Amino acid sequence: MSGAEFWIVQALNGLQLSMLLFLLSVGLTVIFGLMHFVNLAHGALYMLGAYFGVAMVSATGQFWLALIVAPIGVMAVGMGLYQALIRHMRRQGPMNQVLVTFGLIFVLVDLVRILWGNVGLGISVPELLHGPVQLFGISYPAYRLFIILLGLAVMLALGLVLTRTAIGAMLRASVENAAMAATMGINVERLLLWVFALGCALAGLAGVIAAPVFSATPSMATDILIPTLIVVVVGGLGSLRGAVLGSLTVGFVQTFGAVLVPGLASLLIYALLAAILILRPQGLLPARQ
Amino acid sequence: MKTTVRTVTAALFAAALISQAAFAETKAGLLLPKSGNYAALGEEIDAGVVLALEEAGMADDIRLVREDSEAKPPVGLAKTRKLVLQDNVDVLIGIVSSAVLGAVRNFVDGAGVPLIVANAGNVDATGKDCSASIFRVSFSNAQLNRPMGTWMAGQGIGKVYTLAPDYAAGHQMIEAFISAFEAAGGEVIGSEFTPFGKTQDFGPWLSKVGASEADALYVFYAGGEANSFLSQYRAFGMGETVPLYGPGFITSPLQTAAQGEAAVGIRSALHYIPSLDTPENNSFIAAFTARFKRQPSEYAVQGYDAARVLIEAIRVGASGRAEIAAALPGVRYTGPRGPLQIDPATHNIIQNIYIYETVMSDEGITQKLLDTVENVRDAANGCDLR
Amino acid sequence: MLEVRDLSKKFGGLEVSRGVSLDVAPGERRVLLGPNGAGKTTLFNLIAGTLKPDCGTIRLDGSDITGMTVNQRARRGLARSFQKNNLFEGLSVRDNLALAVATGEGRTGSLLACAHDSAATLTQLAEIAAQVGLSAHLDWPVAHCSYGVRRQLEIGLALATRPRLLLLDEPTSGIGPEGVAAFNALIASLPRHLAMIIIEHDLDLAFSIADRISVLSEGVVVFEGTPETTRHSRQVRELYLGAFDD
Amino acid sequence: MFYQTRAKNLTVLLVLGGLALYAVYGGYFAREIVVEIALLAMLAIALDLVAGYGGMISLCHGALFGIGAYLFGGLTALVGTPVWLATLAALAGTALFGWAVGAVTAGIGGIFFIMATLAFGQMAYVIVFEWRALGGDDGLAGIPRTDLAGIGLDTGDSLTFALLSLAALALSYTIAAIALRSSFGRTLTGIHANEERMRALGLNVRRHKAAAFALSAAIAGAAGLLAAQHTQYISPEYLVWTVSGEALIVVILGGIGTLAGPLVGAVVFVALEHVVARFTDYWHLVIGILLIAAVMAGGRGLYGEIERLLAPGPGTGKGGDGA
Repeated sequence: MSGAEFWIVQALNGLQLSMLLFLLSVGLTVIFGLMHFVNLAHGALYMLGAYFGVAMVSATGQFWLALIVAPIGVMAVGMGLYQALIRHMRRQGPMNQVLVTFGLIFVLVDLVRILWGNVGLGISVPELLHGPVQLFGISYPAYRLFIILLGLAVMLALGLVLTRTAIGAMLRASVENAAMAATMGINVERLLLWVFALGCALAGLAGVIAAPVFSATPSMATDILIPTLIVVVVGGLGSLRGAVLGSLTVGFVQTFGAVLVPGLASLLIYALLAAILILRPQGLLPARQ
Repeated sequence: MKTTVRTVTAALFAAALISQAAFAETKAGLLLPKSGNYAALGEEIDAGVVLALEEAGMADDIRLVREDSEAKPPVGLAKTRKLVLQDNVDVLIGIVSSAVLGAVRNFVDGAGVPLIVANAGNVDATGKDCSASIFRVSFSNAQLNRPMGTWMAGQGIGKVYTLAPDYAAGHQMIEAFISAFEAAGGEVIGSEFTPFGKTQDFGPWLSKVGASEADALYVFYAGGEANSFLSQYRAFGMGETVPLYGPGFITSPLQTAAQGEAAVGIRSALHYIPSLDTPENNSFIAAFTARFKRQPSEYAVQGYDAARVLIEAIRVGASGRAEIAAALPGVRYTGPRGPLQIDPATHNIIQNIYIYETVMSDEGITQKLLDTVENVRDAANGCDLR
Repeated sequence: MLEVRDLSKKFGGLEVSRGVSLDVAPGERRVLLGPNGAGKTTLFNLIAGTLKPDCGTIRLDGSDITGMTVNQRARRGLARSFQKNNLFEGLSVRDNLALAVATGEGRTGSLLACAHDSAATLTQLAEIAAQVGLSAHLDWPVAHCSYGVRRQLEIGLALATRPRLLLLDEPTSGIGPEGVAAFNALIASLPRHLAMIIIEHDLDLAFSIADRISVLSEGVVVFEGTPETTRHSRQVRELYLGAFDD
Repeated sequence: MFYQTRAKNLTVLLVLGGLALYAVYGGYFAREIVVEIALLAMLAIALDLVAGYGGMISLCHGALFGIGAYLFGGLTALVGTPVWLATLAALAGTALFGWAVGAVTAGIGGIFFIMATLAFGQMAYVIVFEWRALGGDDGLAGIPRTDLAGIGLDTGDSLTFALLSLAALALSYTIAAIALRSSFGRTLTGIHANEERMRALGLNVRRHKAAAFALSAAIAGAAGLLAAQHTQYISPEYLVWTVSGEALIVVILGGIGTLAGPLVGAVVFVALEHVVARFTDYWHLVIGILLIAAVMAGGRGLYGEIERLLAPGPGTGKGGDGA
């Protein structure tokens, strides 16, 4: 492997991690932008996605089916939580939201432990995505390329929906000013429910696609939470562009931190977060100025 | 004739009853994680303990008091104090995490309660911080890795890259490997430590290894980290270019179900593998499978032997804390993992280390024995308990 | 005592202050007039330090305070009331005033004694309460007070720090004729050495309390003079679209 | 505004007295539980001071607790510093760290403040975890207890240590109550109620918040150094953010902005943990459900209910002291 190849592969690694973080953070950030709601249980939904994926694959052997069904399952769970809890928590201030969703982590993690046990469970990926592929003379894992492409596709689709469709316009209006949006005849309540559901589905999707790489474990719920929150804050709460930029920043800082300053790798993202909070607390690309 | 048989059986039965009644009841505190990341290991060890007691017919003579250490040092210490001071146990069994072992070390040492360590491998616990009260029947971090260093150099492997999580056990395992490997003529061209418990993406490190000149990669990963590491190693297609070696936790039978094909071809070393074809192991596996409806792992054997050495000590008449502690160093027998004894100098176990390859057979994933390094004994590191 | 020179402030592309200059003499009572959006509250925010000007200087008693924080300016004798009531919700009227008095005296750091219960604080608190007509409401939780009482408290909080320059932002908005009369009396009762800048829409009130009047429009001072000259200025008349035909 | 009411006196005395009796007449494990409760309550009091009265919802109090423990443990076990000096250094060190966090985050509000404190706490955790001299993941053993043989107390005895921990809790409560009753505390409440106004009145809000955080940190650090003495062993586990989360649960369960509530919360939390853990390995599930129910029900936690029982009448039971 030549020097240039090495850096390209590391850049792909950074991109792969960024895409995973993007799928997780985009739901969290848009939910925050719309409802000012902080969902610490978002990581637990990611975990659920992974376990739903494991269950689907072991029941049917169909990875592609799991890729569709697991996010829908997580979405259903999310909608249930929304109706039962989150709807009532919207105006309660950040502390109560933090606490309730912290409690939800406990509940969901223990439910998963009861249903699936403590041992990590894996999924094998379809033959098509096995092993490395050759790309412009560089060898790179096919599955990681798949994650990158899927992330980019979701990114593109969300971008198009947000800028080109009526729903997107409604969404942007509601993020800007919910009261105004309501007077314009937008059913904000229903919009919130569906946005929340979509955010959960994307977290679930991230969970399924992560399962073959990291295998499904109960500790996923808290492990991924903090990097995701960092992405959201670094990018700027509530904005799609912020989530993109935040994911790329955190993904690349983590990857290249590991390569260049191995001893400090785990400290770097916290330092990044602290720096952003002090110097630019609104994040890099906030939804509102 | 029939009556004779009956009489003899009855007599034997009665003798057995009498000899058992002669033992005073022993109270054993079982300290294992029931929640947290190590919960699965705790479950396996517990099963092994139960099997040993039932097999010896001593389930009623050794009363178990179970406590959850949550694998958290402060909790583990609090529960240990409770077991010793409130429940007045005669002996402690368990401890998965080296951090918990470090936490309870001084207390156990001061209280003079024998502790039979069933997993935690910190070298210092039977080295520079050894204690007359602490016995280990699992392994030490050095014990598993030194033989592998010598063996790999003997296989003609020249340049090796090492990876392990950045915590005490990771460092001890890799240090032991490197010293043995280099002493035997090998060369370590890169050695890195990944943030422990926080590393999900091994891509950056794997790419670094791939870009190096390494002939082989030597890693220590266990539990969930082992699964992620292995699948990422496979995805990078490094199986053909940089073969993987390490202590066998990476392909523990506990994990191979989740790992599937990815585990096949890995060469590693452990103190026990389920495929050992010895009468002791075959009957152990049969009994364990019948009792718990699953295959045992090395952790189950550790639990089994932790209870077994206690049973052997009680069988020679030991009762109470001091007598059990005095009897344990003399215990020796051949169990599922082969011959074992407790080193009187350090109280660490002396045992065989098995170098094996994980292979796919008709019945699924199994282990093919490549080599056996007999009676591996740790250096005393300044500890002399004799 | 206050010298404002060429203050400018932009929000995005919108220039809200465009080189405002203003001089207020010690003890002077200045009323700021001007249509909505003329930049009056922005000017207050610039003087009080809530906003930083893009350029220009502010001097208080001869020293440059442009770079100072809100609290540093307050410690130098500058107090303000807010256009929208900005009170300590959840506390009683007494606690509100006590906080203001003690903070004004700089007695906030003691870990043992409580300045809020000291005789000096209580005397001053009673004095301020009497001045703004809150003596009867001291034990009321702010949340239970009527709008008028809250408006009085808003001014009381600003007065409680014993400032030398007081900025009042529409103190009489929404309180009705009786409130206006009471406010008029309050201003008359305040010591003459206290300088004030008052944003006011009630022209009669403005003319009766002001020593001088400045008129702001589109971010600049378009007129400055005594109440008498203001009343007869064509420029001001046009700005207010004949709002005060005599 | 904080007032040391009769209901508070009664609650605090009942909790302290009850725990002391439990320690004296209960077995060995009872004393362990009393120490656990006392230290958790100290941490919760520290958190209530800034969160309930200052409006600063911190997720780094676990880290403050751990920093206190590590400063004390590192100095005594590694450097050989005398216990009294190490105690002072640990208190000063945690206060300094708290002051720095408070000063840096003073301009940040709401969820961003929570995130910022989380970041600083996790940074401390990572540093301790990776610092090999401090034992890393394996922790640090060999920490001595305060030697009070001079006044005839054997701190190695579990009952003595339990009663000492209760004394430390009583002292922490008193210090917090005095501080909250003082000008300093009232000013803090003022900041919570209306930060902008306090600034307009001439208060250096950043300095005040930093000072409050330093005081809170010192109390959290005191709890941490006592924990280090209790177990005579420390590990990075203390600093993880979930410890801060649990402290917040205790505050909420007991009643935020009541100061007496955290004591009640700590008793109930630890009791629940031990009782539930006896029946199931999944006690987090139970705690999680209770937490959600407690927050959804609103109100002032357990202390709010106690207040209503002790002093029935309008207005009580729903309003804490924090504005």
